[in-house]
Amino acid sequence: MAKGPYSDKVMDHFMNPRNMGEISDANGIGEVGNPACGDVMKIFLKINDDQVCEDVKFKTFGCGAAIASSSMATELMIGKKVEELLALTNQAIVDALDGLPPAKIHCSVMAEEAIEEALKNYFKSKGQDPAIVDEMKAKIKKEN
Amino acid sequence: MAKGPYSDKVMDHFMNPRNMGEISDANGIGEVGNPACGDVMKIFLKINDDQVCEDVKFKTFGCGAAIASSSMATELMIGKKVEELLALTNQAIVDALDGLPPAKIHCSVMAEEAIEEALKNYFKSKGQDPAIVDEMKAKIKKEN
Amino acid sequence: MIYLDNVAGTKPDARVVEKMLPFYTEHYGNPSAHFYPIGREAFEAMEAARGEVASFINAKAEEIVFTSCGTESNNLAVKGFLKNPKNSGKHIIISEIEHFSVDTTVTKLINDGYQITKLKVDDSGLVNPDDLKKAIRKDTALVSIQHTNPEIGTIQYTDKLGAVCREAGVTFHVDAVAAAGFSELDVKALNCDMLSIASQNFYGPRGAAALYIRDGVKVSGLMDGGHQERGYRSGTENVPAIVGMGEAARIAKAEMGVWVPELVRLQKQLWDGLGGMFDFLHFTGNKDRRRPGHVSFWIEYIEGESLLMWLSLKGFACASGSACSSNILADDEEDLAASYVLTAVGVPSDICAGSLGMSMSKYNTQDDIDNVLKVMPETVQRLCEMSPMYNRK
Amino acid sequence: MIYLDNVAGTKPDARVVEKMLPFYTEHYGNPSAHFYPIGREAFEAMEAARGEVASFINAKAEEIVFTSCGTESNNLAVKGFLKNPKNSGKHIIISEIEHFSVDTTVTKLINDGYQITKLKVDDSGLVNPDDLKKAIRKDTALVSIQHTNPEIGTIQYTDKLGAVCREAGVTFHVDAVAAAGFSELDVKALNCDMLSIASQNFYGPRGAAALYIRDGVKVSGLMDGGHQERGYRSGTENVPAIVGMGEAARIAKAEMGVWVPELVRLQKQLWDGLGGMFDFLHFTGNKDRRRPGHVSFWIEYIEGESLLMWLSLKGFACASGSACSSNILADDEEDLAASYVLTAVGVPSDICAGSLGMSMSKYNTQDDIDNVLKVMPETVQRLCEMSPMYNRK
Ligand SMILES: Cc1ncc(COP(=O)(O)O)c(C=O)c1O
Ligand SMILES: Cc1ncc(COP(=O)(O)O)c(C=O)c1O
Repeated sequence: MAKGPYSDKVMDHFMNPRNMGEISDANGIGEVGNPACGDVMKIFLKINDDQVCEDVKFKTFGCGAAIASSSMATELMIGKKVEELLALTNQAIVDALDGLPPAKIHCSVMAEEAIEEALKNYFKSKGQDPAIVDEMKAKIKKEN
Repeated sequence: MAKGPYSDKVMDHFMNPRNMGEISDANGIGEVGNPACGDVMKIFLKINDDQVCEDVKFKTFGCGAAIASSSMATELMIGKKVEELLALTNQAIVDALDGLPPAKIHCSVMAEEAIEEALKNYFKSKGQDPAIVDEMKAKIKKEN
Repeated sequence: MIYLDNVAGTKPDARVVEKMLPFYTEHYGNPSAHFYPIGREAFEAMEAARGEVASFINAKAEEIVFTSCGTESNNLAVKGFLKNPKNSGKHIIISEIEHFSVDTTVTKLINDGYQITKLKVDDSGLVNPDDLKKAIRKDTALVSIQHTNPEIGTIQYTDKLGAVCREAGVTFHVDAVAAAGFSELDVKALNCDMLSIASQNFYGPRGAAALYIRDGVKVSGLMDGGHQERGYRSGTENVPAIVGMGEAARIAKAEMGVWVPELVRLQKQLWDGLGGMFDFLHFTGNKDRRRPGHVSFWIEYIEGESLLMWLSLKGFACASGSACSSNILADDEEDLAASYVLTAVGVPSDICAGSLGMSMSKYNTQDDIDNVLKVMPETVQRLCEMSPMYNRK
Repeated sequence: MIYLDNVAGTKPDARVVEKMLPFYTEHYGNPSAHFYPIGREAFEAMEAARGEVASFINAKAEEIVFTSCGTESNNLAVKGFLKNPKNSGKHIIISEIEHFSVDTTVTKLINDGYQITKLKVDDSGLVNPDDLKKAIRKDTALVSIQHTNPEIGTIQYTDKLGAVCREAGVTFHVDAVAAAGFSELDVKALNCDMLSIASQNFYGPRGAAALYIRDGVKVSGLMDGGHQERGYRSGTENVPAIVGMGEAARIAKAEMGVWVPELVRLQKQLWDGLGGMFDFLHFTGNKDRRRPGHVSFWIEYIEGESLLMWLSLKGFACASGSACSSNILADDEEDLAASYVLTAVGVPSDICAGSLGMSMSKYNTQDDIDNVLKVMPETVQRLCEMSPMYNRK
């Protein structure tokens, strides 16, 4: 069978998505996208007291790349500290997936944005200013 | 073998031209066309005292249609009276050849013109005004 | 693999391939070379094919111009017609749901000073002939409306649209690329002046298509050169493909009466089966006036590409939107914009992201349809479970 | 039938046909359909072919656009380049002896305000690079000069012409349709920006051709539609023919080194044989810089078509003038005008009416040439006897 436009990794995550589902007691949920654009990505986080991502789940409405990006993102997230989550770029997701077609790069960007959104809500739920996420992101960017 | 653009009759006259050659004692010779246009047709007539075409020969430089038109014209001419020769239209030649491609109709016209030219020279050789040919032609046209 | 994307091209009939083969191996002559047998053979085979194609659509052989694809036929019909000095008028009418090869072509003509009216379609994809009548102006040069839409399967009232054009004295082009082999095409009954068909859509090979140009209609060639196809289309003729198209036309004319009713039967089964399965599956296009064997729909909560991919993994080849437009290799996501056809028929873009098309050919069987109907529930279920929107219900 | 009109198209290599066949019978998918195997297979085969064609002319795969014929490649190169908003300049330079698909295309552009310079050629058909240098103006947009002339066989100093264009910063298109498979084509060595080749001229099938567009050169598509070939050429791709072209390119690259020297050898024999036969036979084109296996000439007192017909009757397929232009089916005799190529190389039209071309392929043998040389004297003699001009000598 001839290979499709997606890498084997993408196909694997599309067919066998990791961490698909919801977390009923999530303490950070991020949703980005809208159906008119063809993608909605929702990420459920469970961050423990040590600021470590103990559990993560996703639900995605979207193309193969969107599903694989979400799935891969969750794999890269588990066990990571909040700062590390924020340091997770869309490029890291693309690389972990062995690449995405140019027209589908935006799916990985959505995954990065969903993580950001989920963390903002996590801080909010802790009573902190979600703007802290933007600051941390900016700092990480600067360091690189 | 697939048929070419020419009818079987044209091909027959191309391959086996009738009356090809010259008449050394011709009393009417007509030459029309020029090589730049791709055709030269020369007709040699021998008209006897009863004004009957006793012999006719041709030489032609030209395409298949030109050669076949000349050959067919000579066949139609032998034994005919001068008036009949002048009544011989290019259409009669085309019909006798079972048709010619539209772009090649001019070859049959050349044959008609060559006959006319030869007859003019015939009258000239008899000391008559060659304009008689034009008059006769005009008359024949009118009658039809 | 069960092939259900026949609107993107059908499998060539074995008789077509058999007929083509000698034109690669023996009769390889140039049909412009009239003076030796292998040239003349090629020419005569091409002219025989022209006759078959003409008879397939009830035209005369001289009214058929061979091109390389449906897109070229459509471009020739529109641009070639407008380019001809005999034709005037700066207004063009098309529908909202034309194929790219008409829509883009016409839209670009705005730069050359043309005004374009794109007729609305109803929610089943139909153009109302009265709307066409109202839209025709004094300076209308050309009306181009497709016969069958490849994405939603709807068949226009082409004959009526043609009658409106005739009455108004306006030239009418019909893009019948998605219709040939599936609907009877009679250029006289359709009242059309030009009509495009492409061989690969009715069991012929890729690489051959035709434009019917009614006797008297003036069209200028788009490709300049050796004056082949009486100047309508310069360039070495693709003889084997043209021969194949001729054979495909002959077969279609003779056998459509057998395969079309069967396609209608299978289509009804698929339609009814899917319709009874989920209440959040929405069919697109007109239920009655549609391409035989064509079923298209969208499913709430589910994005088109992922459904397409799952079906492919399970062994079904289907279409997401128009096959010609699934542009995953595009350089940027702009090119992945939502289908204008779906928008035109009023599919709500906030809950629909892509439709799915299943289009059968004469090679599809009862088993194929049974199998699709078997895998659909589990596939849809799986994607629903993954969808953040499904739970909300 | 001994086929000596290979400039009008070669017999496809058996390996080419074998490679194509499965794309009619099995891999009939639409290459735009990336999400199921038979679509993807078609796509990948097409891309592999692109790679072969690219490597054949020392280009990158992304620089190859597939079209349907050489004429389309030439039209795309000229009109598509000029149409692109990035390119300006209203002056075009070609030679006097371009193929119709360049000559007519460019000539028609006069109506759009372009000025055309047609460079003279010497009596062997060569363009002088210095003349090109002088002809280039500040507003020169494009230079298009063929590599090999199909009618008289002459091969230009393409690399030098290209160097002149490079130095002047002008885009250079090369019509190499009559060259591919017969001369080595290296787009870098030729200093060209665009280059046209057609599959049927190097043992590939009809229906596939290519335009090389150097990375960075801006060309707009001529056919609007589904954005295939990255927008350079919309329309369903002729996958089998493209696959065949790829295989033909692979074979040519690997095996030209074998067949070209043999063609040169046979050509020399034919040339010398004919030259020694009649003192009123005149060769056309350049003796040294010519297409391997190509011999062309005219004979005083003899008209081209009648010679062609006689040779055909004796079993030889040759060309009278350019194959693409032998237009016996034209509606009027205007279309049968004398070859502008012959006029350009100074053949006197008052004693020459048509030339004859014999162009060999790798399938021609020593026997073929011996046979031609055997029948020529009697054939020429026969026609001379019939000619009213011969006697005059
Ligand atoms: C209605 C319609 N028109 C035109 C085309 C374009 O034809 P082609 O793909 O042969 O260029 C298609 C393609 O499927 C089509 O469905
Ligand atoms: C030099 C040259 N250019 C262009 C063409 C046209 O190519 P095609 O016949 O594939 O359209 C030909 C045809 O033989 C040719 O010889």
